[in-house]
Amino acid sequence: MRLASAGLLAVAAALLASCATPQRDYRPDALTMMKRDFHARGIAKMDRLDEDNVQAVCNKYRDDPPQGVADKLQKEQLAAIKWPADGKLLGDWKAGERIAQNGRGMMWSDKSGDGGSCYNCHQIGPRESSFGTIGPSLYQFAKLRGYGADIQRYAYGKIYNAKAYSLCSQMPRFGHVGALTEQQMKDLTALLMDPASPVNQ
Amino acid sequence: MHQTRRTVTMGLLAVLGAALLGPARALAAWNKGAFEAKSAPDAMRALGVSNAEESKAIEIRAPEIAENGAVVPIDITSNIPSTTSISVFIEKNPFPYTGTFDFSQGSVPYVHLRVKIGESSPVRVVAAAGGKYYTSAKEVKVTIGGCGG
Amino acid sequence: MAEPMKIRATLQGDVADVRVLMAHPMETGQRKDAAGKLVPLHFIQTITAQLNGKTVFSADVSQAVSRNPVFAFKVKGAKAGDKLSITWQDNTGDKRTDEVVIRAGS
Amino acid sequence: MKRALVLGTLAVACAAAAQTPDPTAAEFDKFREIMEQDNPAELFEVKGEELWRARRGPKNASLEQCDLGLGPGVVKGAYAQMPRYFADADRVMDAEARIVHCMMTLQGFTYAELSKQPFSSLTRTPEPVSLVTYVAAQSRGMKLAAPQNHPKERATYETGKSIFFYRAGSFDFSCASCHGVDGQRIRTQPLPNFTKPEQAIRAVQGWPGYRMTGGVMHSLQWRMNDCFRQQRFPEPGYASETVSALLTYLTVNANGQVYRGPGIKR
Repeated sequence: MRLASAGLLAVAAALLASCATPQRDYRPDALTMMKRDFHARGIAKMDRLDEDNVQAVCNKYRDDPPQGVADKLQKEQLAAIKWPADGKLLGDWKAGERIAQNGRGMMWSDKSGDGGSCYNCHQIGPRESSFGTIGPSLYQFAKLRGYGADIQRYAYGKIYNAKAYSLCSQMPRFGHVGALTEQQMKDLTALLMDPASPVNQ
Repeated sequence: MHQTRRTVTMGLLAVLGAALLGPARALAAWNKGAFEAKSAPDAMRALGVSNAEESKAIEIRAPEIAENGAVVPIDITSNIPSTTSISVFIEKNPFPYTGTFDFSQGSVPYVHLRVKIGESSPVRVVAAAGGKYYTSAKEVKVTIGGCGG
Repeated sequence: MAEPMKIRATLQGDVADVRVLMAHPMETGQRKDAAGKLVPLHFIQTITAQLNGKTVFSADVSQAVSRNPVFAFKVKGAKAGDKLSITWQDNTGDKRTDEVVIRAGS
Repeated sequence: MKRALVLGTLAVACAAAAQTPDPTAAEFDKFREIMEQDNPAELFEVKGEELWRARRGPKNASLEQCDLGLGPGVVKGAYAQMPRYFADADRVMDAEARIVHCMMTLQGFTYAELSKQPFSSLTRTPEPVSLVTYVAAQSRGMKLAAPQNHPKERATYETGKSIFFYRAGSFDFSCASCHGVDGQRIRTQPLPNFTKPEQAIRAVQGWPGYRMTGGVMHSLQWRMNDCFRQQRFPEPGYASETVSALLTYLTVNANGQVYRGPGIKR
């Protein structure tokens, strides 16, 4: 009798404990562990483990930050975009296609930024059937949205810094982190925007 | 007793048969000329294959789209009576002739193999049976894959 | 040095279903190593299978066969307990023979 | 009657088609089975077993006294019950981390030697890779049951989960960027959602795996390393707690599902 009730109490206590303990945040443990266990290799230095202000907010809110927080940061990211000094946003779509196909860049096995990895996540040109689906289809990008200056600017800006438009987007900030050069981003913009690009056929 | 004798006789017949059909291919040297040919027709010429007749009796089982061109599985069965060998040509490979499988000395005309295919290509099979050649082909597409796995 | 093959030979009626895995790099002569040097051609050229010492299947193959080759074929007139051996030889003259006992089918 | 049958068959066929909207993936699956039937991974299983029994290292000992969590020398079923907490190391270890630990403690190898080139190349398969292939094969057909009894096992799961969702690096990627949503793919490669139990099995299934690309044997240690590479992170230490923690999160999510043994990967 006594034993049984002691057992019950123990169970109740355990239940209480599990309910009452607020979900502990293990992110600090994770970061401590990673900083101890990782090492720099090639171009991938240890500072890559540190969150910047955008990553910190997205991590904290699991990619769903409060509107106000997101708006403020998005504005900052947008303001930091360096637009081409010559005012031209369109390069060579053929070069853009090559950059879109190239999945290399910024890995410890790479020397620098290199490709845009675009086909990893997006459908783009009609002739490449091996495309990913993490991002939306970009096939007929300008044909559907228009060829105007505002759309050009959006395309270039999105490639430069996707977080300026959607704070916790899964798309990298190619210009912001220096993974692609201005010319490469112009070429990619042309791939999406040039009326002669197969994307718009 | 009966059984043994029959086996011996059949064995003898097989040997005789092989001798009659010309030199057993297994004894021939690895055909360097055919293996180094840069096109399937050239390779076939080097092998002495001519007038191959299209045949539905050769079954080729291979993926329509290969997950990885480095390892493409192929199953080949010849339903042509008295098939003695099967040769495989991956037409778009730099050296199309991939191999010959000889069944004449005691195996069923079936083989499973895995091959490298550099780009989308027909896989052509030539079966030798009764001194004649039969052929069939199947297209295998090779695509760029993902990064994971 | 050649490493052992893994051979399975299972009876289905009087036909032995033979499946073999071979450890071999099957170098095409077109691949570059880490230092950018071409790795020389190195591949299996001939394969023979013997049932109780008598050749029953043979093949000549090229470097287009995948690395660590896999083959399957069917040998006629086999019994449980028969010995099946497989030999390969490559273009460098290296060779390897392994043998299994044919198992009754399930 | 016959017509009903035909209609029934059609209905089934359509249902199947609806479930696999991607014909490419269906084609891959069909031939994946054929590939699994004769898997060169078996060559490494055999080599791993030889290595397990051989007296090696400065201490000239075999690994037959290695405790994989079910007692010294018990290999059967051990892989399906890892990662787990090991008191002698006071940490949670995945199978390969444990094998490395045994090679150090029983055979006298050093971590520096074992971690120098820990992953397979075209010309070399490291011994722990063959060993873990052998060990994994001894859990073929068993249900995954990575334990969550010890407090450190539970804490390690939570830490692993946090690592899984941690976005950082040049491209702002976390593991979840690719593996946190249903039904996506990179190029033609389907991306399982590892946060869901029925898909988490795909993090474990088929590993260690014979990789068709390059024709080499790779373990989960390699897989995690290569994910971090593509995540644009710096490199995690071989057999480190970070890797074990991530594997704990993935394996526990897949607990209860049947492990089919070493596999074959694209």
